[in-house]
Amino acid sequence: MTAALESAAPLRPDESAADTYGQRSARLRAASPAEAAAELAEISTSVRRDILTTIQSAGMGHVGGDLSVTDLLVTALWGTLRLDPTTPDTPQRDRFVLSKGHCAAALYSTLASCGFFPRARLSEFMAPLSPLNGHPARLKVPGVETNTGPLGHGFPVATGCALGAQLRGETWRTIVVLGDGEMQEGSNWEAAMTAAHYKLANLTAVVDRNRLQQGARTEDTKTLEPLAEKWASFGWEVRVIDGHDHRAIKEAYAASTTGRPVAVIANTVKGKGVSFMEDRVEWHHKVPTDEQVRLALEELNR
Amino acid sequence: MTAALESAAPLRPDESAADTYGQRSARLRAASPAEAAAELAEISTSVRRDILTTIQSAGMGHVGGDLSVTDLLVTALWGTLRLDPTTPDTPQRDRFVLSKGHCAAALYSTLASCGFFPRARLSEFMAPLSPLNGHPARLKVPGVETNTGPLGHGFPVATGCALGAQLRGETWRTIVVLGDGEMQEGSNWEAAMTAAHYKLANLTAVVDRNRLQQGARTEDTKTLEPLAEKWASFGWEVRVIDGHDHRAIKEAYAASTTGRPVAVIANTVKGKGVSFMEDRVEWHHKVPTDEQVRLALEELNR
Amino acid sequence: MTTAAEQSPTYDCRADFADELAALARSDERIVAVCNDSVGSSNLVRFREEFPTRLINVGIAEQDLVGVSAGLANAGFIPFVSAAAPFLTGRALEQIKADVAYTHRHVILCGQSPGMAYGELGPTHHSIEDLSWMRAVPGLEIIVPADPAETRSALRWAVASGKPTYIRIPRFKVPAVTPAGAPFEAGRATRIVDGTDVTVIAVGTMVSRALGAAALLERQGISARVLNMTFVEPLDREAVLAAARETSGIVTAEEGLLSGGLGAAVARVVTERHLVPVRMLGVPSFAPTGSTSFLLEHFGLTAEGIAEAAREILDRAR
Amino acid sequence: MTTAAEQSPTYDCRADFADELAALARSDERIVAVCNDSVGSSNLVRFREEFPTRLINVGIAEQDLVGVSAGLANAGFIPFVSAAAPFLTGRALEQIKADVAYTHRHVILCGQSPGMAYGELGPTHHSIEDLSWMRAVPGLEIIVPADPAETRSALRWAVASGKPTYIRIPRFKVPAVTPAGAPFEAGRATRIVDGTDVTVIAVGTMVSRALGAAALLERQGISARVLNMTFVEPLDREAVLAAARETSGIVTAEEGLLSGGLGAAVARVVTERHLVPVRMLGVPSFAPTGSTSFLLEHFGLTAEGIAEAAREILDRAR
Ligand SMILES: Cc1ncc(C[n+]2csc(CCOP(=O)(O)OP(=O)(O)O)c2C)c(N)n1
Ligand SMILES: Cc1ncc(C[n+]2csc(CCOP(=O)(O)OP(=O)(O)O)c2C)c(N)n1
Ligand SMILES: [Mg+2]
Ligand SMILES: [Mg+2]
Repeated sequence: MTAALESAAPLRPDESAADTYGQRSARLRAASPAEAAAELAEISTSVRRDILTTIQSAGMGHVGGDLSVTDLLVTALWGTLRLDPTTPDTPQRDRFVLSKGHCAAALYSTLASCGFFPRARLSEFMAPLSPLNGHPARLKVPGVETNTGPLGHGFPVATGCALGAQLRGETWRTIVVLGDGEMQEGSNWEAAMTAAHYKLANLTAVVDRNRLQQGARTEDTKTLEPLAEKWASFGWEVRVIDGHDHRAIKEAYAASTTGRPVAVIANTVKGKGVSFMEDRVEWHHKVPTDEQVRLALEELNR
Repeated sequence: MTAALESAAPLRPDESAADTYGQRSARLRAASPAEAAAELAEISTSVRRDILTTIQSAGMGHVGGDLSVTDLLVTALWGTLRLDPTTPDTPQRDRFVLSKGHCAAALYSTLASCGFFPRARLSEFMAPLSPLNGHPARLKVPGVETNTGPLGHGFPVATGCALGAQLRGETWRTIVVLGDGEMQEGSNWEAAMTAAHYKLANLTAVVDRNRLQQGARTEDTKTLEPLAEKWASFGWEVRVIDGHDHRAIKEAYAASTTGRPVAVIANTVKGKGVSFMEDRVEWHHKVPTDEQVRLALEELNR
Repeated sequence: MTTAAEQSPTYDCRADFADELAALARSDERIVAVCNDSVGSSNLVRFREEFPTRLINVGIAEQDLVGVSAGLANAGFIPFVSAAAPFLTGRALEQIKADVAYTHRHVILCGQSPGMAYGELGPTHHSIEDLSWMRAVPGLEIIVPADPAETRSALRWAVASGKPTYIRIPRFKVPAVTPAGAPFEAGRATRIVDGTDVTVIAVGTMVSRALGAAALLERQGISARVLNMTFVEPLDREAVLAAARETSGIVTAEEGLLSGGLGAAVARVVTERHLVPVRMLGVPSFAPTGSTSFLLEHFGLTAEGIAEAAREILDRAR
Repeated sequence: MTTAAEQSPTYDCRADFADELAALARSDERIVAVCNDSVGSSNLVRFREEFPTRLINVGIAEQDLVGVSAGLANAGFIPFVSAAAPFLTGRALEQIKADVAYTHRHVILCGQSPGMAYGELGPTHHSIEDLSWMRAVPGLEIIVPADPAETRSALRWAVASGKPTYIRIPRFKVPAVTPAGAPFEAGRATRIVDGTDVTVIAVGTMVSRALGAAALLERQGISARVLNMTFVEPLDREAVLAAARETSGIVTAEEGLLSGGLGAAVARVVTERHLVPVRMLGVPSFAPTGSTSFLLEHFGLTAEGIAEAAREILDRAR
């Protein structure tokens, strides 16, 4: 069936924000993890604020997973990968893929912070004909490498990106972030096996290990533990970290030391940063009231 | 789309063969592995002969995997499971599922040996309108629990069978046999995780580890090793055996000792029993000439 | 302009799904529910409370979801597989084909939040393809309930029939449209409004809008017949044929792609049996972002849109 | 009775697939092949010999096959994904929808051994559903080559177009049917035989049989037009419309299910634009065991079967 895709115009970069990002991120990339940590934490806080107001304006969203993944996202996009928001399709760019696409608000807030598009547009999240769809769509949002939303898609695609770089002998790298519940999808284990077989040392897969999925704890739904052993037995170099410690995250994003692809199991807290949301399953996609948003922003300001 | 399924009449049990099977298999089930081994080996040889002539008459088939899986099949159907070919749908039967459905000729030859249908019908393998389709179809062949052929289907279905028995508090058990190449299908890892989560101690998954898949060695195609670690990290009790040693197979088919599902990694030789086929990738689905069948049968007679 | 149907109270049929499923489970121990981390979104909270051991959650694993369900059927259960329609049909298609339809297992596939019910979540979460995909799985019955009563009937029918069945469970709120005492039979459409000029054949969310269209058309002196084609498979070929013979044209309306769903099923009968102009309404391609109501409006899937298509058909026929 | 087309030499187009793919790869470094343990059955042995690093085998993992290919496209490659059609389309459907079509990646999906090419291997290995399933993926071009020349053209077109494309690679032997100098354009059918009484619209293996039918009909004084509808998507609506206007009826013939493939595409044009009787030939349900020739015969997918359907259509039209 041939037909035009969606109708709304794609977003364009915010040149001035991109300029700031270019300089600051270059500095953060070059800095040691210890040096960069505080600044990355600061950016993460402002991204968390945007996530909350973005979801507030939409009246929908997946706030719990957005807040658990924020530090992982910010450290990837601000502190690790080489990206240029003004030329988001340049072949030599590093690739970032959010496999847990339901956390679009976190991705959009981070991309906006980098200048991939104007931050003001975040208020259009999920509005009629908005390019900021409930799940990321690459033809609409610069910085999105592949459309995600159904779980278990981003990882195989990221594997293909990394394999492509390896085939071309190029040095750019790929980071993909998965949900822990998402690891129940068999397609991910197919990709894990492929990446190990092809020794894709240029690929880092990060599991946002918040121990909750949509309806309950992961271990009560379908046991993932021992998760590190699973990855290791699939041929990956495994790094287990605190997924809210920017220094640890930046260290874990460092290149493979074994020639094998790197799996980062990032222990996180769903709803991180907002006390009444933390580690509570109902905040998977519950929408905060205006009062709750006010309280949450207040907590983040502390 | 509503419509009748295929047109040929389903096969019916061979009462007299089933009768012999009933007595002999009861004895073999009750016997110790050491006691039963020689007789199981004998049955396996005659099943291998039938496989060869069945493929010869069809002019098609997957002889390599048929011969590697024969001892696993015979030990399951003759020496382990409680089955009654004359009432193949009785609710209390044990379940056997051949997930690597391309080895239909091995399954059919074994089922015929038990009396699920007359052995003479094997010559109709893949003939026009034959119930003995190239892949097993349950509405046509008694003893087939679920239609397989696409890899990665039988294991999830077998998991459902075992879960069903657990839910009902019934004691019948399920054995499923997988190809090693088949373990590259993500659907299998989904099932492995489900079975472990539900602690399906009544489920045994057997991997026919012949180290070859369709086009090449498994490790050259997509690395499966360390396979035992993979299963263990997915929560299974793992038993690694010689898949042509009937005593070892029967031992490995014994009940779980850990309350967890049991994975049997059966090291086998593709094409086992026919020297010029053994461990050669081209015999995945090459068809022997009449002269080669003659030679093969001669070897098996020794 | 508001129509009668639009003024009626509307219902989220998920409540009826949950209620009827529990009722069925109470009287039939073989019934279990199977879901993919979707206890809430598949409306199984209540089922779990009442039958904690009979709710099986396989986690986020749709291939396994359907395979395990086929195995449960093998073990004598009647599984209601409950998952978001796009993932159930798209991710587990080969399992539906091989393990359920071809193996012929009595598995009842419940596509939750079908069509564009997940409007703002975008095309990956829309299930506009499911009717086309499922129609191309031989041996599968396909039911698209239009209201609470039909949702309940569909569940009951699927248990009684013993057949592999796909049911689209409505989420977008709909008014009651089923006439009291209307039979619920495979291959039998309900003629909700009789009419002689033109026929609207609709399913699911489109049925009440078709009724709205008939009311609009009536004010313009056009007599429209409205058929609720609850069973897309088996299709009520006789009802289509009668519409082709007795009215001047047919409009089909479905919350789904135009390529292979209801419209295609109707067009086949028309072109093979009795020619009459057909106008298909549905979704032409991946939809943009927006609420379900917005998107239905966007694609003209409204009483006005259907009425307009009916007038066009009449113009062509004249 | 044998016809000209049936006496012609026949070709296994897999050789042309392999040859053209190698030729394209020689002049375009972006081209890679991706397969699922199907180097032999996907006819990639030769490609591997010439381009050992450009053949990627992901093992038996179809979801990964398509996902990885979308990633390779992201990295600037043009992947030819080569796998048995039933597994490629059935097992990786959601990846085709989300990663390829919706993400709009230039991935070329090559369905090997389509239709009932794997006759004796049964319904799990038949790909009679693929045209219906793929037509219900928005944004996917669908090509069904009918002979060696079209197989080559399809590959070249898919590279040049930049569009996500599904190609059914023929395996069952077919005679050459493409007239010399016939253009190969998206949305353009080839009128191989002109005719005024009835039109046969065919794809793939059915084209030569349609020509056979035209020859049979000619001897009976019936002038049949034969259209090769190489692109099922985008469909040549004008050619269908011309057939509807200029001849008394249309027979569609495809090696696939009747529910949503070529027949449905044609019926939509006919019912919406210009009414004329249509008779659809194809496969009604899961097929039994047997060779491809046996099965085609079994379902009347022969020159005789098509000719008979054409006569029926003419009887109806009169
Ligand atoms: C294939 C598929 N099945 C089901 C869903 C519905 N779904 C959306 S989010 C979610 C839970 C994800 O849990 P997890 O991966 O742990 O993410 P997080 O906790 O970070 O939100 C589910 C089941 C989906 N998006 N895709
Ligand atoms: C989903 C799917 N993909 C591909 C195939 C084609 N195929 C048939 S057999 C086979 C190789 C299987 O290898 P393995 O599981 O090791 O079996 P064995 O060596 O015992 O024959 C393949 C790829 C298939 N049947 N199903
Ligand atoms: Mg989680
Ligand atoms: Mg093997």
